[in-house]
Amino acid sequence: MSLVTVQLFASYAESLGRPTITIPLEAGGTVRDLVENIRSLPGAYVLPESPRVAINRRFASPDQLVDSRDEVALIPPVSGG
Amino acid sequence: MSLVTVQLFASYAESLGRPTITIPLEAGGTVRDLVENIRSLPGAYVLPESPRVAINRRFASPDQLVDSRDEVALIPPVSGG
Amino acid sequence: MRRVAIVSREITPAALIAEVQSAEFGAISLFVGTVRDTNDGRSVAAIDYSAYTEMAESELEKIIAEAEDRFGVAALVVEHRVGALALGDVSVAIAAAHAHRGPALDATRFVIEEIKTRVPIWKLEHYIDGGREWVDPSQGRGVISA
Amino acid sequence: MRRVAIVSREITPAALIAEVQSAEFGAISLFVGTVRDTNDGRSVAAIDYSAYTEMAESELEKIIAEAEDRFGVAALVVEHRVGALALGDVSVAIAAAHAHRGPALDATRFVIEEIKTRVPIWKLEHYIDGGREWVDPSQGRGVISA
Repeated sequence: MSLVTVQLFASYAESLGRPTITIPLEAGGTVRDLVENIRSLPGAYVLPESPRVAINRRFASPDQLVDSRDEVALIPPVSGG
Repeated sequence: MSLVTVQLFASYAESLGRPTITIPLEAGGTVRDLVENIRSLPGAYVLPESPRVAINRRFASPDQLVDSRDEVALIPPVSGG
Repeated sequence: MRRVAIVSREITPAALIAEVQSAEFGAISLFVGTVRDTNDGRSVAAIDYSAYTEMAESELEKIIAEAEDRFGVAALVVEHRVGALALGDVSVAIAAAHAHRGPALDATRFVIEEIKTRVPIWKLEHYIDGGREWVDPSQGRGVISA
Repeated sequence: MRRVAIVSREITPAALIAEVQSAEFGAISLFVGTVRDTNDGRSVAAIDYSAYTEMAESELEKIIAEAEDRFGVAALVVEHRVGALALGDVSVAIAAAHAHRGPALDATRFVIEEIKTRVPIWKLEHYIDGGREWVDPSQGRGVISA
């Protein structure tokens, strides 16, 4: 079990009330596992069925492994431009 | 028979040596007739088979009638931009 | 000339044109996005833009590299502004230059379309009626209303 | 804002942007054509642009009216320069604004493509090697060489 720091932005940061959260994750845990663990937090109703996750500043697939040293972020629907 | 003043531009003006020419045209003459009459001038070899002609600042069809009071111009291949 | 930046100051489109301009290019295409006074029928008062800056710059770098591959456009500069923007303020500017017009125009369109789908930047719209909403193009409406 | 002009002074692209910009529009697209240092493999020294000015302005007016019909773009400004232009000088600028990016980009591309086929403006290219040629895109080369 390790702790993963996850950056939040925009509507996610607002709904979960913080810009970063720390989430426990089993060794060998994936992006999918991480998201499931986040769902138990208050305000996590804001997350869609498959929120986009970035690992080390790249979009990650649900099956990608997460390491506690990774830079992890939840990416709300983008609306730049 | 009337006289039609025709404006020339760019390569046409250079080849025919003048910015305007005056061309005789039978009453009821068309754009096609006008172009045929221009072909006898020195330098008219520069004209393609169907040069574009503008009447009153609009592109004209070969069958359009030409009046001596019209503003007539021969339009070389355009290359603006 | 290739450059991307997330900035928190005013964007000057003419400066981007000057950056990509060169006598080897015959065509420059510039796209400018500005804060509009209406969205989805509501009167907008202002927009706060925020970004995951490091990833946004990284994604923008990838996008212009892809544009270079696809369209052969070697001169491409993108700036996106974050912070509190007022009506009419420039939020994004993209300048592309090429020997010919086709690739310059194609590259500009490609970059703005990609920005809209994959660059982590977000808009919080403030409305004249006092409401605010996180813009969510995937929903047609924002996810949080007030 | 709709305006076309054949001008014999320098074109300032930023001025065209300012002309079409408005808080009701979220997107501005600008195309700028400049004098390139190479054409068809020959080194260009300068270009003389000439026009049948009255008809060129009339055709430009028709083109932007067509762009308005097709794309719903009400803010569209076009300037084309004539006279002796040096390398890098701006020969043409087109600015279009719209609530959304698609129509603004479409309108800009439409206008430059139409200019290339139907606006009576001509280029006489002067080359580094001393030659000169009337540019004729329909031939791939000019019609008169020297």
